[in-house]
Amino acid sequence: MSAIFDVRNLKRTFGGLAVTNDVSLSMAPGDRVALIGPNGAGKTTFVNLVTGNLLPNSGSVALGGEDVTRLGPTERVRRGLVRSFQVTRLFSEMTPEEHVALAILQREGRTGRMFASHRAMPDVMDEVHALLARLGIAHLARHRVSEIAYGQQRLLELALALALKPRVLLLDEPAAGVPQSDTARIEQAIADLPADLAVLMIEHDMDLVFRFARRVVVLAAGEIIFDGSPDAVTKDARVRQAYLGSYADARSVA
Amino acid sequence: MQTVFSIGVDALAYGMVLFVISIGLSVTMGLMRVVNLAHGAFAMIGGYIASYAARDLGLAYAVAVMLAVVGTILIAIPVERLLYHRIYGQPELTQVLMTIGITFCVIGIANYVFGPTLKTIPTPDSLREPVSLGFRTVSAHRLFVIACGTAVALGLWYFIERTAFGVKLRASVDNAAMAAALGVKTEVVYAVSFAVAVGLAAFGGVVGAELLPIEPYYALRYMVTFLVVVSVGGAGSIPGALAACLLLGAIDTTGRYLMPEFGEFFFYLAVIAIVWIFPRGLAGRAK
Amino acid sequence: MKHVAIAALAAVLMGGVAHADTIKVGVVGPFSGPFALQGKNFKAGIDAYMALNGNTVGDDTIEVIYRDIPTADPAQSKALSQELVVKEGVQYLAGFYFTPDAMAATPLLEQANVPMVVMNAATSAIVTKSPYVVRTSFTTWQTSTPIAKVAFDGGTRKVISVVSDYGPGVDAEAAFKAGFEAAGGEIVEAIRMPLQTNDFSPIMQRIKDSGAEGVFAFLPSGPTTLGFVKAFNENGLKAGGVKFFAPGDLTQESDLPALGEAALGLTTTFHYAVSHDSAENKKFVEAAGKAIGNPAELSFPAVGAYDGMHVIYKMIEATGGAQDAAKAVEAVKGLSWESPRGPVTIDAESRHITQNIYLREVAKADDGTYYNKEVQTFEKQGDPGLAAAK
Amino acid sequence: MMALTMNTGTLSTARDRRARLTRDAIGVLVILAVAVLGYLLFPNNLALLTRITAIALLVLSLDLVTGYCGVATLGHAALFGAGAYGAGIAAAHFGITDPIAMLAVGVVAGALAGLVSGAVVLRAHGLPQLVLSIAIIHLAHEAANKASGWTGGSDGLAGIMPDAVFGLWQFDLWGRTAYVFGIVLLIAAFVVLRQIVRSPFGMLCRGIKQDPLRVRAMGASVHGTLIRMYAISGAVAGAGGALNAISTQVVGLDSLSFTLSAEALVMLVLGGTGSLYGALIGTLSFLWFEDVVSAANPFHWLTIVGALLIAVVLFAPKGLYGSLAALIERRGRKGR
Repeated sequence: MSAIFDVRNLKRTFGGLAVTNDVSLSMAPGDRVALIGPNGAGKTTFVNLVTGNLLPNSGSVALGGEDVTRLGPTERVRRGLVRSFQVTRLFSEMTPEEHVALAILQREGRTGRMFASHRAMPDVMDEVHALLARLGIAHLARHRVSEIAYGQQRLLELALALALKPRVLLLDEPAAGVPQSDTARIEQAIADLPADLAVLMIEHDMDLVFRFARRVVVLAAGEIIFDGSPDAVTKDARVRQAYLGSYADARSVA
Repeated sequence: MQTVFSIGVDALAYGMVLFVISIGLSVTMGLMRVVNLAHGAFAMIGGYIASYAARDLGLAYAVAVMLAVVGTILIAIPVERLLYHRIYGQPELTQVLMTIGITFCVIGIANYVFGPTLKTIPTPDSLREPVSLGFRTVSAHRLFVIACGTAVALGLWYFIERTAFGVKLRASVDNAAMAAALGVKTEVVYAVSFAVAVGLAAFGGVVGAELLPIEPYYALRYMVTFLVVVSVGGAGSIPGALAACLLLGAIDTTGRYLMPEFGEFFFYLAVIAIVWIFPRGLAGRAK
Repeated sequence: MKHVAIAALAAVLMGGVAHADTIKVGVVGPFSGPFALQGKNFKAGIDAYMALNGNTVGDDTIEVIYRDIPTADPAQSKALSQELVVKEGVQYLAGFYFTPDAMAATPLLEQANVPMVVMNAATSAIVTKSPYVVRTSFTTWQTSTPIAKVAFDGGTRKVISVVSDYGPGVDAEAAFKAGFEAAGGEIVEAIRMPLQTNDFSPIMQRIKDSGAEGVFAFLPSGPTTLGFVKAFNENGLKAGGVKFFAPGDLTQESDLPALGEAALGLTTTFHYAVSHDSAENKKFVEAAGKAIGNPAELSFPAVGAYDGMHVIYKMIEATGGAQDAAKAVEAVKGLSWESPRGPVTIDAESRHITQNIYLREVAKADDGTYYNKEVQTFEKQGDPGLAAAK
Repeated sequence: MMALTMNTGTLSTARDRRARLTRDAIGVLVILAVAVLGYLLFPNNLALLTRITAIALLVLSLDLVTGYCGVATLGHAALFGAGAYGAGIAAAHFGITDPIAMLAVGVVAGALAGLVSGAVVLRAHGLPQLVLSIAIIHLAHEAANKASGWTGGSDGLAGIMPDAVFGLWQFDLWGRTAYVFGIVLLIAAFVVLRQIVRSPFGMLCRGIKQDPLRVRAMGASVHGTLIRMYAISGAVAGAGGALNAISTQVVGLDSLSFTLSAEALVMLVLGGTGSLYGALIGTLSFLWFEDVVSAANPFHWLTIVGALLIAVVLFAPKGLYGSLAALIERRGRKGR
């Protein structure tokens, strides 16, 4: 199958220090890839380069065969590259229903409409409720986000990403900060992601990585040092070196 | 050529006056994160005290300046405890509302107590003499203001960057909760910073009074100017404020010399241009 | 409440009731804000007149109602004037410090059957806006024209004009230019500065560079005047022999204590000096000084207001308290009286005040205070501004 | 399962719509009731009430960018002044004296001014943004002062003589026509704005106010959205300016002043940002209070207004309406 997401030789330096160095990564629809790496490996920079919040010094990013290296974040989202945030970024004064409706309307290019409430659009409302129900937070549809629990906010974050109908989804530590009791729900939601979606998960929690990923990519000191199956990763000498060595080498670059 | 030098001297002097008056505001806005529109009101209170001390009581200029600074701080302490205390960390618009309210009250009270006329602060003869610079004469007072500006800039820089208190202040600004956990009494730090800012306002009000004369409407008349130079410089940055004052002073002075008819345009177009290029101010820090 | 309102409305509609018990005068002026001092002078002038002449005319009691407009705001002026006429039922509108405020209210006069007595606003054209406008102050043209003659007669041939860039400033520039060029002098340059100018040093440099022998200046009274005069001294222009000419707004008495020594020797022409030597003025200064509280705050708007009240009293006398704007205005056309500033007449045609304009010099009194010393009189000056506009 | 959700979705849509319409109708009725009450209680003060109406449009317009989009501005009077001068110049120089046409000119001029100032102001955030807006209002003020041939400069633009509305109702001394004209305009603006703030577009704006980065991550353009809101805001402010020009028949430089901008912001914060009712209540209470205290004591009223502002911050930190709404919500929850 052809690559839906194709990063080639991405490089970005800060003051002479290469934080992302010659990184290449390709995904096909339906891929489940986990990106791991010790602290300061350059994961955040990589995400920012991919989403378009940072421009690379060299290299390219392609989505579905189209080169998007020079496009801004919003353009990439419109082409199907969607991310979730490590720390929830939600509109605290708005309800889950409004969040998801906004994402759906944005996907359909209807957010410019000024004279109809989303509640008067049955097609949108149906999709909103279906999506919220799928993630098990339909009962909270009309509560303010500031009033709902963090675990449920993470689910909403996921709903928001799904509402945009992505082709490639970047999940930045989807279960970070969620109490143990709620992680099962989130994991279930991740397991239920559409089969044809290419998912790249950035994660620390190795248990989660092993349950989710069919392929693991290890980033260390700005370079990809491993790209292979979950079984092979723990046995790889360079990976072991990178993780254990990171305690000796305290360079802070991310 | 002589004209260029001459304009240069005027620009420097004007920029320094702006700096001396505005730097206190930079402290409140940048370090304490309070949009203090009442800054001019405190400068004005300082001016009134100095005027009363020097003109009506006949005290020496230096004494009058000291009294103004101390008196203004004394007046400001209860205001800080009762009012400012409530708006630390509040949304900016709430702070605007509160500090405009305070400004209105101060104007009203000044008008009632001192009357609406201009108040001068008699300067000692030594500051009134014109001083010859070779190519032109300039009033000694202008040189005095330039010296004051330099002293304030250095002193404040030392205070914030080199003293133990400065460390506590910067820690409290960056992360109040963390600083408190480390044993910094943030309440005290804020109160002291506020006193410093108010004292600087009063000091600026007094030494700048030759250019910006003291009258009840002072508090609002120059509010915009103060706000503009501080924001252009990047709130909280002493070098930024200094650069902004000198730059805007130079643009303003040159503009008013070359095309006085469009003086206002020069100044504000320059402001837009600077902010356009430096959207966080000249020395702006990332939020 | 509603009945009273309707009655008042009816009264206005029917052209007023003869022998009303109370006749209300609505005064609009800057009583707070940056020009509060000038508004305070309005009140002092009015209070002084009523203290000296009583608060009754015939059987009628006069009541003054004040409304505040801190800075020029024509829309607010019109709203307040309308409110005064319709709600408070005033028979006379008076005050008006700023030209736009006066202009904005003129369209009301005919419909409301109310005369307007302008106590300050100094643009010539106001009196042409409505036949019911009478002015007891001055116009910028009126006070700025004689100084051109003074400058030329004093031997100055090249003058640079420096004015604030707003209506009165432009008027002053035009008046001086007309007078000075007619006499044979030359305006080497005409600069208009923004109203918001804090540092005048660059302007002084311009004056120096222009090679003019004298400078004609006009700025609104208050902090800018102080800055301008100080800069004039500090930049060595005064010492360098550059002559200074201005209408008297610049050296208004309430600014003199602040100007102090810097103003010493400045020559201005104006219609009124607090120091004017006459019995009428002594009486006025005493009463107005008492009314204002601090006599040092007294300046020209007070005399405009004082004479304005005189005109209003005469109008009430003529109409017997009935609301009849046409009759009231007719009655004061050509009216002459001895004002604190000297002999004055309401010109029958323009309804503007004809008065003496004095050349004054700032001098130091024996007690160390500064005052405008009248040194020359230009008698019976009309308003050249109206003629110039035609 | 799917059918069920769809069913409830459609049902709730219909119910929501009714509830919304009812709430809007109540809002309009309240404004109307206050307007009629004002007319009956102060029949001799309609000029003031009309002025309040015009300023209310300015404050509503400010609420759109500040309350709904989080843009800090102290230069919003530029939009109001553009409308006022637009309508005034159309009448005084081009003979367009039909009030509806003048209003249209004002709306267009305001929207254009909104586009221009939006393009500049949105360049920065926070304090620098505030400063850009201050620069804009001062430049606009100076430009109007300079172009005295068109604007009358500091003397004000006079000679605006609007025709009767629809050829039927003349603008009279008591200001009845102007008042009714203003109230109709205000209600129309209110109804339209209620639609807009609730629409997907309005929701997007609220999202931008809370987290622009998140909005970008959803693929929406922050800048483009805000510019559009600025244009709408300009149209509303322009309508207010035009109303002012029509009702007072004069336009002064004050309508392009920093003071008016700052006052509008004070009124908005006083009432409570982010709600159209807050804007209306803020305007009404501030101007009414100012009128009462300045009439009671024209010399020292500023102190009392200052004290009021301080008191509001201390006792109603979310603004008059915002705090009231919060109180009612708390009560409601306790009751439940």
